[in-house]
Amino acid sequence: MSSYLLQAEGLTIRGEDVTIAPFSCSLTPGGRLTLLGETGSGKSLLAQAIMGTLPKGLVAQGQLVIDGEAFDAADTTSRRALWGHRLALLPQEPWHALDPTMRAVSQIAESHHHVAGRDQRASLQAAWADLKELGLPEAGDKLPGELSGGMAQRVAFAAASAGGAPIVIADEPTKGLDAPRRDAVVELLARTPEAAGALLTITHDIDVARRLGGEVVILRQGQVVERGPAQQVLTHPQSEYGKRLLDAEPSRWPAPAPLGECDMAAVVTANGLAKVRGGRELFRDLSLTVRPGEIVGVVGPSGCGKSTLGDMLLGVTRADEGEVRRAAGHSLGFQKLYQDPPAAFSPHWRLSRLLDDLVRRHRLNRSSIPPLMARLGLDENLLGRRPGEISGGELQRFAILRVLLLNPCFLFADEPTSRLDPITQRQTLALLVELARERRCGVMLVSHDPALIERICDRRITLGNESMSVTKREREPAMA
Amino acid sequence: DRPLSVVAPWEITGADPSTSGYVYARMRVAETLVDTDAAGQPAPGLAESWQVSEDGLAWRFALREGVSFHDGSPLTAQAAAASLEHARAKPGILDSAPIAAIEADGNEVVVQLESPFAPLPALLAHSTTLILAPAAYDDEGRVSQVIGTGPYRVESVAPPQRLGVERFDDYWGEAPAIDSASYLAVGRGETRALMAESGDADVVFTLDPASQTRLARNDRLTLHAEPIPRTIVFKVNAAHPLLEDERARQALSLAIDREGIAAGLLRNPEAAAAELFPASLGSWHLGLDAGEARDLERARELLAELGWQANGNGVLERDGEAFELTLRTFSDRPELPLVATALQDQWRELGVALEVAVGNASEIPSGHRDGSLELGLMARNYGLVPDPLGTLLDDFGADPESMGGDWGAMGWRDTDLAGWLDTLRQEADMEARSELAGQVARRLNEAMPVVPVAWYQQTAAVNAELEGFSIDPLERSYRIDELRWSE
Amino acid sequence: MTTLAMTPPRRWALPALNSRQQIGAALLALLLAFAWLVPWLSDADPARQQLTRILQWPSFAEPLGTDHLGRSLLARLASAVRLSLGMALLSVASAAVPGVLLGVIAGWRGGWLDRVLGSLADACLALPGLLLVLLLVAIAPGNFWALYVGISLVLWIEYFRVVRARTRILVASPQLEASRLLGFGPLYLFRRHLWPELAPQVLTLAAFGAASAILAMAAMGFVSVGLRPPTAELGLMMIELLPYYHEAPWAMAQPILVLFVLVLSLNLLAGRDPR
Amino acid sequence: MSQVLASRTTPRWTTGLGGLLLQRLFQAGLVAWMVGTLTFVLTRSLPGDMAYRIAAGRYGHDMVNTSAAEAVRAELALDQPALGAYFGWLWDLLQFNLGRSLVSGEPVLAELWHQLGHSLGLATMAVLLSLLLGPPLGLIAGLKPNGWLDRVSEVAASVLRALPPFAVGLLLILIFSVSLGWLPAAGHGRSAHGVLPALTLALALAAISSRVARNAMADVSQSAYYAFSRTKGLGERQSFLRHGMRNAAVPVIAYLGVQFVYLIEGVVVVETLFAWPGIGHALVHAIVARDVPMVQGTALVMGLMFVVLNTVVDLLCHWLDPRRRSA
Ligand SMILES: Nc1ncnc2c1ncn2[C@@H]1O[C@H](COP(=O)(O)OP(=O)(O)OP(=O)(O)O)[C@@H](O)[C@H]1O
Ligand SMILES: Nc1ncnc2c1ncn2[C@@H]1O[C@H](COP(=O)(O)OP(=O)(O)OP(=O)(O)O)[C@@H](O)[C@H]1O
Ligand SMILES: [Mg+2]
Ligand SMILES: [Mg+2]
Repeated sequence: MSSYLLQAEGLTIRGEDVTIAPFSCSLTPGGRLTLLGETGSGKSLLAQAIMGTLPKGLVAQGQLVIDGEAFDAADTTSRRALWGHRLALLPQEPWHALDPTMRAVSQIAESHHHVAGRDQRASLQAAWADLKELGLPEAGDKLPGELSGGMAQRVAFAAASAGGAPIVIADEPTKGLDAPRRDAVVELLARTPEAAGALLTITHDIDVARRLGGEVVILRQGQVVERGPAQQVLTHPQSEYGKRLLDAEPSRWPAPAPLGECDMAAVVTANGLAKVRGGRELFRDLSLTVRPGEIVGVVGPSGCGKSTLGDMLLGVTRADEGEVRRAAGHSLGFQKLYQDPPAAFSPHWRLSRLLDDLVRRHRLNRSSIPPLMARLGLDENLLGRRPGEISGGELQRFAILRVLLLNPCFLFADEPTSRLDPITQRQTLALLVELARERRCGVMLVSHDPALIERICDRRITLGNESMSVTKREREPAMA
Repeated sequence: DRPLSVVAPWEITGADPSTSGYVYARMRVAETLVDTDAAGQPAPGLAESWQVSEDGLAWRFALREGVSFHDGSPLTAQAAAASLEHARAKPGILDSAPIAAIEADGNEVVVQLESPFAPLPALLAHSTTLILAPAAYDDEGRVSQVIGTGPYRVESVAPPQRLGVERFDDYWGEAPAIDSASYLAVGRGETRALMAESGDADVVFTLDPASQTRLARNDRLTLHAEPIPRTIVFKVNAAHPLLEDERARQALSLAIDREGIAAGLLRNPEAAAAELFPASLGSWHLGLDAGEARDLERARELLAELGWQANGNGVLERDGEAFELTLRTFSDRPELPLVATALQDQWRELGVALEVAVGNASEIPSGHRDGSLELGLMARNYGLVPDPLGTLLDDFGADPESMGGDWGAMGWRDTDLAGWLDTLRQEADMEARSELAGQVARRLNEAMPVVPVAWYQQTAAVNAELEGFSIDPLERSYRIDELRWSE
Repeated sequence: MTTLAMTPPRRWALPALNSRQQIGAALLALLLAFAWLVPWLSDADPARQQLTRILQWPSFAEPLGTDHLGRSLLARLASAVRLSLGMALLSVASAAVPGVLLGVIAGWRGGWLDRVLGSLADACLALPGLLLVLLLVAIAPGNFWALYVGISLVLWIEYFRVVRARTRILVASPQLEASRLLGFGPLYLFRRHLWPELAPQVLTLAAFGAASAILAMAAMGFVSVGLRPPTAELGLMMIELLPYYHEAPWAMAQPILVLFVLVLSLNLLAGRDPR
Repeated sequence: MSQVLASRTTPRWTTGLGGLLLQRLFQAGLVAWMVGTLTFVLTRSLPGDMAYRIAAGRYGHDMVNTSAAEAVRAELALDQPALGAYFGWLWDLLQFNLGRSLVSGEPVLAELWHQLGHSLGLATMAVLLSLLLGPPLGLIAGLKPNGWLDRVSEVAASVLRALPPFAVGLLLILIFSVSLGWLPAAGHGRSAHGVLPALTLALALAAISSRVARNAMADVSQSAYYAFSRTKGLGERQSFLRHGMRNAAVPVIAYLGVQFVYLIEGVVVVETLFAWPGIGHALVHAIVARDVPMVQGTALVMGLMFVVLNTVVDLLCHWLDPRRRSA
């Protein structure tokens, strides 16, 4: 038994209408365990239960052995001493996890200094080295509020892993990262088991699971539906859900119905946009149009200004130069899905209250809500909770529900499905495409998954990389 | 040579005797031409003797020999006259005397009057007439520092609260035993009492009634109390339609529970005052009993005679007009608002609705001037100088054409009384004077242009290790030069 | 299936109180009950004096004892609570409402408006509050209104500053942006986004603000300003009874105790359970 | 609908440190003018005869009468038109001349100098003491909202806030002077004299600042970044020092600037109770005696003190919260 670095026996989590069934796992030095599964199936809660950081109202039960020491899962305080030194957790919401008043590099350096015990100078050097390794040399001097989603993700990763803990739990470490960055992070994650540590990863990216190897567990509605070596589970899943999960990888999606001929006026037109942020020029002389019903994909490395572009189109952020024209007559027609869903909600109110507010404000038809919720796979129970009390994926779908109720004519979807499992992702995007077509809503979709963009977008805009160049490529040339 | 620390409520406004002379006089820094004796009668001070001319128009004050100021300069008639001239230029006690000129003549200071004024020496005992050295005045005639002739000299002064003095070795009189002393102005009675208890102060003046019993039980302190010629009175606007009739004023007076106020509020049953002048003022005192001065029934009758009838709310009414009055008072003396509150309730029983307005002391004279004052509650000092006549002349004898004295009668005049006062002003014969004094007191007590409520007493808590302490009933001096530390 | 989502929550339902708030509400209710029931149950006159029965220890006839003029402390305290509570709440409201409003406006609009309002607040802050209060009292002597208004003229800045600083950060947050895009107006944004974040600080300030107003009255009384016998007011009662702190400490303790209960109950009411 | 978005730049001087100082300097001037004008207008519109008031202030209530008032009126030329007096004051102010006190006849500046020194000493000591007492307690209480320390400190803060300053001062004198004999009861001159008045003020200040700190800390301690700093492995102490204090300090310090409102109210009481010759005490006397130059001077000095103080507070916040710098 003591040869295990991390072992959980009959770990259960209970709370008000939440039950995560007994979960067991054992990780030897060098072991890797990857949790896949439906959003809201309890992956994050399991990670938190192991750490001992479950939110109020939820309790864990079961036995844990961490690095040879036995713990009672219900006793949350006993594991504190392990944090950072032997047990590291990369939280799911990096933007929230960073101190808003401290520069990125200091947040990493302090881990080196106080956890790993390096001296001040060495810590700072190590922090800069980490940033460079993660492709963020310019982010060190920024405050979290000035980082893009993917940048924050990596900074948090560096800060969490600087202590050199042998057991690492990473909750969706690669969401919001483009392929090269994702691979780099996977490589970094893999170093832990290589150095005889143990790695527990939660991800929706089957590719990541495949690369990491080791054992894979597929969860659904708080139950383990399948587990086994990655090789086997990810190629020949036994369970029906596992099969569906693999089938739902974007690369296997069928292409959507093509956008028919369309001669309606553009919903958004931008001309000669330029923007400088944090001393860096993001784009110059950028022009684009989005037509009703059209789905435009935006790709580009993390931090290249995708979110910024969307904000400029919506009029939330000013452009330094250039102009944006939005179709008239749709005061509520311009909507946004946030990259970081918790940030877009007031944490103080129940979802039912927020939904009700919206219905009242715009005199919406209540009867349209339940079918839409069903299509988004949202359970009614969730409405009784506050935004902080549901999973990231659930909240994102709730955000989609909110937006769709308003019948937008232009939707800027900033990585709307990066927190969703492939099946839900596919359903959700299919729904989005369908509605876009049906309601003639132009969608600008940001994603890091080229395959996904490839599948569902009518057109793709690639934003530049470090060279600051802006390229624009039309996939389907025939668009009047 | 342990320093002495004196604490009292009064703040130091500056260096000028007209504003802060009392502090310098009490701390024995500066002296006046005339002093007082144990009985409170004028006695030689810096002037060894004085004489008045036959016509009563010229007073000659012969100065004491061998007196020097703290700066070493000798006391001359010139210096004394200059000091008095300076005092006369400022508002102060000398305003009440008809002074024509003050001159130096050899070793004598000569005061020329326009009309005879018997109580002049008494005025020259007041602290606004302190004699200061010529060097005390700057070019513009401001007092820049206090250079007096007293047994103590100023060592440090930090207005508004602190004054430090040390012994002046060339003092003409007996040298004091204590080397140095400090004066601290502490406004709150509670703090003063606590300072006495904690030993931070050796002599604490003016104790609040509530702490006196507590301090009396303290072994390390001795408590002293002395009646002083200061009286809590309220003046009445006798021209006011409700108060015109003598009977209305008498009714108000009869409704006052003086003994209750004295025992309950002032914690001194002796303080109940049925007349204006306390026993220390000799022939001015009539010896009336405060208990008999209360008669609620009689008060009701008097008002009924005047046509006042109680309405539904218990308030008196006449021709649809309610008996409503406003009493102005001030809080410089903390007991005044309390007494006002007591009066309010006692008159309410009579059916008089009284509004109490606590404000600034100056609102009484200014209300008197503009006629808006109805009732004013105050503490009147009839012993500002050894002879109350000066004050009375101001209060009741002032020329009848104006409305009366700022702190005295308002809208009231009595030719007899004015005549008596005028006689007193010129009369020097003691017998006749005391006869007249009694007459004045009696008349005032009947007509009630000013109604007495209670008498004051000066109190002090003194460190038990101090010997030789006594209270000056005229509050001219703290007598610190007579104090000694016991062995 | 449309049960949960579609039963619209009642709009102005009483806010659910947590246990702390319940205690606070109970205390406040107790205080109010005391103030309004006493004149019902006892006919003691708060101004009636009995100079022979001063500073008497509580007894059956006088449940709270008598004061330095022999007046019933029970009657006086009840009447003081009625006056002070109303005035204190009034002054808190007249400070908090403009303070919060202007703070939100300044933090929200930013730019020149923010600078102008900020300068105004700083300048008001720099005007010695005491001076304003003293002058107002001198202009309208014996008028409690003037005093309390003067006090709230000084206190609004507190709210303004706290609210402005917080609003400035919140306004830039995605949660507000999201709701704005969804078509909600400023009122909604304030109610759902700003207020929950601002409330703990604002309510804490308000709870103390009520005490500040009453204590400012006491402070004025201490320097003998604003007295108007025989009105019973909590702050003035404290100062009236101060000289008798040694003889009758229980008498002076009474208005202080009442104020303490008031502060504590408001504080408890202000406190929210952590999320 | 079309919308043209043009770039907008703000002039440099309105931002950054230099801008802040410049703005404050301008504000100081504004405050000086406002305070002076307002006090002038208000004191002029006060009911009652000024000459009588001044005479009462000068000569005491035994000696104030009409002739004293008339003498004062003549001496001070109180009959001159208000506008002239106002511009005279303004002109003098431009030359840093605050005039002479109507009561004592001393130059206002000299009197203020004496009093301000005492008040500043007292206030500084009080603020330092309150900083030692209030915020630390609040921060620790905020770490565990609703913990026992939080409850106890809440009740303690309510008690302290409900106690009028004179009651606190009295209690302190009773304990430390009368019973223990450690410190002098009242007076001034030695530094020991300042301890009790400063403590009296500090307790009331600490009551509120502890709650403000507690609220700020409770917010921080429940935030995801605070949780992350702990799971990172910083430990309670380091998390508290590096992330808790830092983030909670901003609202606390911002509040400190405002808190001085309470200080002023307390100062009057405390100065009177402890016989401390301070500016609050002087202001009350000046207003009572209608000593207009003194009122104006005192108010002016107090106002400028606030400006300085707020500048310091702003600078501190600036330094603590880098978001403000870039915003
Ligand atoms: N604080 C909470 N209180 C009550 N229920 C919660 C709370 N947090 C999460 N839940 C519920 O627990 C379930 C599991 O949540 P969890 O966050 O573990 O999901 P997940 O598997 O990580 O999903 P995702 O992939 O979307 O992040 C969800 O149904 C969620 O609604
Ligand atoms: N408020 C801000 N102030 C200054 N710089 C900012 C701010 N927000 C973002 N930036 C910078 O602007 C650049 C673009 O950010 P943006 O969020 O648009 O990137 P993105 O393409 O959406 O990246 P990601 O895929 O990681 O979300 C980044 O370099 C970021 O550091
Ligand atoms: Mg999750
Ligand atoms: Mg982005």
